[in-house]
Amino acid sequence: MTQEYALEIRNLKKYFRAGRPGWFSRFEKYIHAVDGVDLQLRRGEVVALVGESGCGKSTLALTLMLLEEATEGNILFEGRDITHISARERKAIRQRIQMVFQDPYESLNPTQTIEEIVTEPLIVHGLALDGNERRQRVLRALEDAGLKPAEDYLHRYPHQLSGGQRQRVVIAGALVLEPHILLADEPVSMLDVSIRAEIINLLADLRRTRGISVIFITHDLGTIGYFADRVAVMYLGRIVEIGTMREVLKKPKHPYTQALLSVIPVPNPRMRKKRVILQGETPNPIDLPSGCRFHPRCPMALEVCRQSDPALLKVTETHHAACLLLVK
Amino acid sequence: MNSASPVGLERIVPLNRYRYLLNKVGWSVFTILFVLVLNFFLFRVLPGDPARALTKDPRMKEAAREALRVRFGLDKPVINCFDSLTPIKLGDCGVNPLETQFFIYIKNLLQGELGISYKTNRAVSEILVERLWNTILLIGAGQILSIFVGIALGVLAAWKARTAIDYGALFTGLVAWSLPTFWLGIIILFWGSSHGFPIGGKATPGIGAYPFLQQAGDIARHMFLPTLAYTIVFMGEYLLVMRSSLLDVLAEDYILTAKAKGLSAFQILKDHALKNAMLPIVTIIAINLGFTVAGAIQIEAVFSWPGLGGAIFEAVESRDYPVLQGAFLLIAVSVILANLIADLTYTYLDPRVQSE
Amino acid sequence: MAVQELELKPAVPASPLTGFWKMFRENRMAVAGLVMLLVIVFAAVFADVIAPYNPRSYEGIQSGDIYNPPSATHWFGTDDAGKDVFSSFIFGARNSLIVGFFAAFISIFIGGTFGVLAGFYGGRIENFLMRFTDLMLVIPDLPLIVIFVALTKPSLWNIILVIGLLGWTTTARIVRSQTLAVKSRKFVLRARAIGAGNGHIILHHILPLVMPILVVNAILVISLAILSESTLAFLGLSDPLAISWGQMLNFAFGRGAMSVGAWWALVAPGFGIVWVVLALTLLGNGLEQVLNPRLEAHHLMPGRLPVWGGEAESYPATAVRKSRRRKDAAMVLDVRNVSVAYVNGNSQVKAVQNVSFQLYEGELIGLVGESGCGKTTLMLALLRLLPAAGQIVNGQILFDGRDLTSLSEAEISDIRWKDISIVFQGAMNALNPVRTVGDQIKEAIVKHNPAFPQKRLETRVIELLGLVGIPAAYKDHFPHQYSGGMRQRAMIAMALSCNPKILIADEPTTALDVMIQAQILDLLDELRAQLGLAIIFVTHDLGVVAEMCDSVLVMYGGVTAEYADVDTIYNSPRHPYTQELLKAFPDLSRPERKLAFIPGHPPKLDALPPGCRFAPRCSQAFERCVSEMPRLYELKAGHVASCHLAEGKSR
Amino acid sequence: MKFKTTFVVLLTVFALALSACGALGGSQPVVLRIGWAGSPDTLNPGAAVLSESYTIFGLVYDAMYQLQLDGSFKLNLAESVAVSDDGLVYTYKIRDGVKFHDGQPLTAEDVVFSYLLYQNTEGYPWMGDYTYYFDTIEATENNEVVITLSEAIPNIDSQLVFLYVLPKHVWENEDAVEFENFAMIGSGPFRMVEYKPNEFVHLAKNNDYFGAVPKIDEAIFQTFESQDALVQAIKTGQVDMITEMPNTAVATLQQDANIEVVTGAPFSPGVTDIIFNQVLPENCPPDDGLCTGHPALLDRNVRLALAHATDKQKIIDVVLLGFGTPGTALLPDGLGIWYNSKIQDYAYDVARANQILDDAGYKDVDGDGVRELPDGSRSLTFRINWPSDSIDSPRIAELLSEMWGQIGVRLEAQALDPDTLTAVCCPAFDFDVIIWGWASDPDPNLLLSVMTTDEIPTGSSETGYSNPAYDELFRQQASELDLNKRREIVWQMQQIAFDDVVYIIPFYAQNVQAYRKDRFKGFVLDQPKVELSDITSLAFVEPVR
Repeated sequence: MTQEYALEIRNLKKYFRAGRPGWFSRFEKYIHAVDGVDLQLRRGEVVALVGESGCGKSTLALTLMLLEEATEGNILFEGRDITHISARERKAIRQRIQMVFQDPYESLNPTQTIEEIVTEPLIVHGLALDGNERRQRVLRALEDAGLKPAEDYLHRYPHQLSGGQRQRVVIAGALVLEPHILLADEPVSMLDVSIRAEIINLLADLRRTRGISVIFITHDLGTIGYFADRVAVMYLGRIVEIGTMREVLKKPKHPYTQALLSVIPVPNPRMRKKRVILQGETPNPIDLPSGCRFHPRCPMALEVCRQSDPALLKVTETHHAACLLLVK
Repeated sequence: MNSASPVGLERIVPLNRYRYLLNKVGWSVFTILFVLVLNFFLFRVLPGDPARALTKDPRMKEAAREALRVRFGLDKPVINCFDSLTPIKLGDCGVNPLETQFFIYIKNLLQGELGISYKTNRAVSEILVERLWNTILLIGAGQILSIFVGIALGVLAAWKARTAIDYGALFTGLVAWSLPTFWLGIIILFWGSSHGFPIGGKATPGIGAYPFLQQAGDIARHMFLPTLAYTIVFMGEYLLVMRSSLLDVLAEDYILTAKAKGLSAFQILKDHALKNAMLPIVTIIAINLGFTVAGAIQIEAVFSWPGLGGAIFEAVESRDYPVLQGAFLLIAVSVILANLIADLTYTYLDPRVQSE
Repeated sequence: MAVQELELKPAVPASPLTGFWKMFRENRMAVAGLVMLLVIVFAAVFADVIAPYNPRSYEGIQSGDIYNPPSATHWFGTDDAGKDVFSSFIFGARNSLIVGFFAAFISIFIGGTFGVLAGFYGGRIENFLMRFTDLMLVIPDLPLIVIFVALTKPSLWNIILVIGLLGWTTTARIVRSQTLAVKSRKFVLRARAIGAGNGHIILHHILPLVMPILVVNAILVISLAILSESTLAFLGLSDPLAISWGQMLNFAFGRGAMSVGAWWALVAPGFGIVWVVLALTLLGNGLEQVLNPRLEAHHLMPGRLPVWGGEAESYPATAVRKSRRRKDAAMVLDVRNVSVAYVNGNSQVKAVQNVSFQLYEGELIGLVGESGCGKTTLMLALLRLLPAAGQIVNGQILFDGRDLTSLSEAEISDIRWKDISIVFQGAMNALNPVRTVGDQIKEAIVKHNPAFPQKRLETRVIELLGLVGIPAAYKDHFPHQYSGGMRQRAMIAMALSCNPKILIADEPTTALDVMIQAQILDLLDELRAQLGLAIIFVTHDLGVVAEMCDSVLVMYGGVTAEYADVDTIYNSPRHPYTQELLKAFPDLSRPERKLAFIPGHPPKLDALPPGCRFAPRCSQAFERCVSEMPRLYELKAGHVASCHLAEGKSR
Repeated sequence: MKFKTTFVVLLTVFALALSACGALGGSQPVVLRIGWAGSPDTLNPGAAVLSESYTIFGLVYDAMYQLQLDGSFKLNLAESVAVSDDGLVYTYKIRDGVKFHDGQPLTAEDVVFSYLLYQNTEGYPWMGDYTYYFDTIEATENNEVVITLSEAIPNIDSQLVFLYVLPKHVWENEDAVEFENFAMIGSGPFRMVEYKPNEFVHLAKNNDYFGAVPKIDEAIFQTFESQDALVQAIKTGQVDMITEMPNTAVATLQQDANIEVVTGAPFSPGVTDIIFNQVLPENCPPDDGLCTGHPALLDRNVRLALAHATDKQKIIDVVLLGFGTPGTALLPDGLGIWYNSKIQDYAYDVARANQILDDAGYKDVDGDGVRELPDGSRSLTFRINWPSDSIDSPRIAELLSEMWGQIGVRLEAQALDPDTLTAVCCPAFDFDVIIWGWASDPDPNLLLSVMTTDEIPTGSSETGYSNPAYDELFRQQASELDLNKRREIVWQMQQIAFDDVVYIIPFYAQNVQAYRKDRFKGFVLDQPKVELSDITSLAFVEPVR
């Protein structure tokens, strides 16, 4: 337990093949879903991963969950390289890294009871074989996830629960394995506004009480505001800006981050502000733009941006951004 | 490890349209080749000796038996052993491959020959071609009618969903679907024959000498009962599929959009619902058409219609394997082609179809 | 569809199984099929007891007994060998059912295995299995069967084997696509994420969800097998000594029943086949509806005509907003006390109750509420586009001096799109996928202006697309070739095609990325300014509303919670729901603020609380809130709220 | 709406077509429409197997002899015949002035050409048998045909009766086996107008025929796939005559005032037989024989008991509705003089049958209702098979199961594909009991041969029966030139086979045919056999005026 990082990602790449070379096409094409990501997650830290759809954030999550095999680069879990490990080891690692999905309506098997759902991970991993102990762990996980009294929920089916409750069940299913890392992929975007905070607060509590590290994936910076320690903004498979929450929200350096922040509505008609609206959409990740990936949409693009692909540049010790404007 | 890309990414990767078509055509060609080979070996498994059925008769002398074998090419080895395939031995070694039944079969196929009927001593291709036109006539009329009636009723049922019209059409469709074809044929045959319709055949024998209009009328009279039976049988399926397909389409949001645009119910049906709802039907029609090149065996048998189905029925009864073999090939190829056509039509009807 | 699903969802059953039985009992098709099937199964099982004669015995039969018509001693007459048709019919049921069930079992087993393996593993395995299935599909059955029979013996079990071995292709395809669908669901991914292996996932997650469709398919395959058996018997390929309905028909047909006029010998077994096949088909189709409930309603079913319920809620004088952009703007829409109910048999679900608001030229009103609060229903009601079960039960919708609720279908059709157009949520489904976007725009123009010059049409379409920032080249593209954001813009272009006075935008940006969302909002705002359009903007996103709306109507549980100009709503909200909703909304200008949330969840429309709809979640609720529904109180000009706390403060 | 228009057009065409077909009457030629359930397999007389083909051949071609309805032969193409004293040389004087349908004369040359063609074409299934004894065949200038035989035979007429005379000028240019012969140039009373396989055969009378020219102008044989349809067709008047029908329909048709139902012995006699596998181990064919027959069937007592336990009349009543006679010998009663009418059939007597088995030591030891072999090793459970294309056989099998069950014999019944049945039957002898049948030649030689020892390995013997006495008699009858003496031998052979219970012959089925008596008359009905479609009737049929 001397490792500083719960998870360390080094130059991670994940490409998907887009059509095989065959009789009719000579060249292989790849979707550059994740294209060189470096990230460190400290123990008990919450990192928000922000980006529009197609930026590769979901693929990154699946790769971190070892549900997709990395094309290049390394994933280190508590200092150990787990990028290419055997199926058996992978199973062991999965106890430690758990995931919460976007859609609580979809991520629970409708034919299972809540008890079955939360018990399943224990069965899969052959943990807590004693029936009583198993039940205790399930009850504890449910209560930790805020479903109290847990007994009331055991024999219900997912469709009998509200969206928020379902998301809590999903979290309980993850907690029962006592993970070190939780990957939350848009966990609240399908929920009603009035209850979103319920789930976010729960995650915050878990981080505090259990010391779980959280990677919180979202397309909406607004949702995670206060909760994240650090924010990483992704664009086309890369992290374009990373820093502490305050740094990124208050002093965004990358034009993309700035634009993203500007369009987040402020719930106060007296504070209507000038928005930077980027035209067009994220290009497809097969044929990447030359130079800086963002330059075709960048309101501040320079000639040099066409040629040169910037790496993350240091702004402060904790704040980095990949923009050539910073070079000057 | 699961190599599928995450949901949502697939859409970004459109397969070239031509590549899609070429893929389909290539697969069809492969299937046809497979069927060719299967067709050959399947019928070699059989005790397929034309002399066999006659063998018990003392009038059949050994020389005649042997002559028949030679005539049907059964004296040759089935297939040689392909040296390159060792250690798999397909057949006898040391045989001239060009002298094997397999190569002769392939060679004949390339020349459009399908062998000789055991029973009638005629070229199978000749028999099949002769019968094919009659089948196309009957099946064509039957399919067109059943498609129109089935689809029209299906549309009506879906449009008037949950009304007496719908329930009536649905029940009609279900009953029509449940009827055993030959049984319906028999019932219709005896109903029709007591109402002045001809009992069997394609035309009154000897009608060939009469003027065209009379001939056409005669054929139409003969066609009426089998077409009726055929229409009822297939109508049920079209009705049910159309109804359910259209119900799905009509519940789609774009129908609501069309309604919000102020279009009338008729306009919506015509311009927005029908084409979309036809998509699943196209496949069914194509497959049906493919299989019906085989002729509606039961209907042709009941109504003595001299089509392919009738030929198959007779071949089944008299175990005329070369005819069955030819029919097998013809049906399979037409089904494959029909499927191909369905796929191609699909790309035309549904712009979304691009990748598998 | 989205609307109907949200608001027509049946009451949540206690468990999947009881729910199943409840729905099964209510499905007339399934029940009829089951009863029909049970009758025959009963007869088959107790054939020995029921049948008056032994169908194999020729005892006492003479040539005069052949083909005797139905009589007291022989209910269904006698057959070609003088035997009792009724007895053979009963025993025939047994063999026909045996063939059906066992053949179907084989088919289902093979097809199910193939389908699940192909669907689940994908890749090479899928390729191989499905190609094999395709091959099997094109191979004609009959010659295969003839060969099989020639090689074996025409016995009942061989027939079962043949039918079973040839009948699995459809099952494989259906199961594969169902497996694919199940596999792509998130809970399978979740199971993987917890470390479950393939076997575990197939067993615990795929099979339970594939099973229903497999059962439905099995029932249909049984009926097909019974039909096949009868056909094979008719062709003389079955076992003549196994008494089945097909075999009875074979004897009757082969031994002259019809020429004798012995219809009973043909009708009885034929009727048996039709009966069982129909029973199974009904049961199968019914089960499918039960297991996979589909709305038996669609958009072309005649809607219910509006009725005047007479319960005119006292609604204070017209709200006047001070932040109207143009003081001289005229009112274009006056919605008064509109109530909408979903009628299902005798039960009524009140989706919207007594909602009123006004819309002025160039005004943008935000309609805010969480899922199921009735906001979409209200919008559909404005254009009389409610699904068949929906009905306006109260109120008036005044537009241009006319009450939209009293117009005929033809009259309202003229107003739709030309005067009031609507942009739905989820533009993917709102555009017809098989027609080009340009075509769909033209259609609307021509519908409302048949005289529109043909030559100008193209230009107009390009102009409209240009207005929303879509290049002209895209006009001949299909919706699927558009991205999500472009589709939504195309919808807006289409909505503008007839220069409407009012545009209803129903959650136009939900499910879109923030940047795209911003683009669309920007566009709407611009259009309003340019064209003087009045916009009703439906959303659950308070931030969006604050950014651009003039006035806001907050709905909760089908009623107006609060209605005021935008500044009032945000800076001095009076309804606790509005207040708490605002607190739950993240504000990046104050990122450190801990978000609040409202415990519980919004009420279901079919289970509304008796008093204030918000009372169960309200932190300020008191006794009266639970028992009495608050009326709308006018707090100041143009500000109303339905909260008992507002009572004293109202004017 | 494009499809609407198409639909309307389609309906219109359909309606037009329907209305266009008025009556096809007028001053039309006299057409006799004949319905049948078959169709010729080929019009090539050498290659044909099916009786339908021979029916057409008989109308379109001439042969040296014509078979009469009483079973006798009449010279046809020949005016006279002279036989040498040793019985080896036959000299036929061919009629003068006989013409083929294409106007060419038919001469002895054509006859010789035809006979040689039949003899020398190995691909003809039956012809090798009919020309087996021909040594030389020559034509003389005198329009005579001289046939020299390799040995004297008593039945030259039945050998020649199916050797139809073909026009040399047509056939000499054709491949003997592959020639389809659709134009069918013959010399017979009818000429071919049009032939559509499996649809119809359209014939017209030959006005130049040397014999009686038919009174009808045309005869059309139309094929129906089912016998039921045939009955319906004659009821509704779409055909004037049907050559076959289900026996069940007889009563119904008899009630129709316009229809005459005719029954009698069939022209080409057939027999249904119950075959017992009685091949002895020493006779088992060395190459093909499996010889798995039940040992009990080798015991005459068992077969005798089965014969006594078989209620033939009931089978005839149930299966044939009475239109048949109980059978005794393999030769059917339709063979006329050759049929031994003196044989006294085994009485249906279950008690006696049981007694026979009891006496022979077949007791039901284990009390399950089925007897066992005397040594108790096996029960009397027999396999019984029949060709799956027969609709009557399963009924017979059911009846036998019940009847034989009364004497403690159990049957395992199983229909078999005809090819499979041939494969298990002979010469494999891989069966116990088979229900099958024969179609007979007019000469008894063919059916008598199937019980000879010589035919066991060839596959013609179905029973494996072997009796030297019988074999010897067979040889005698084959060369006995005196008709009466030969008949005596043939009768004796039938008696032997009957006594040994080689087969059980359940019945000889009658031919059941019908015609419209309101339209046609003149059918020959007063003969021992009935065949309305034979030239013997069709030459005299005339319309009712």
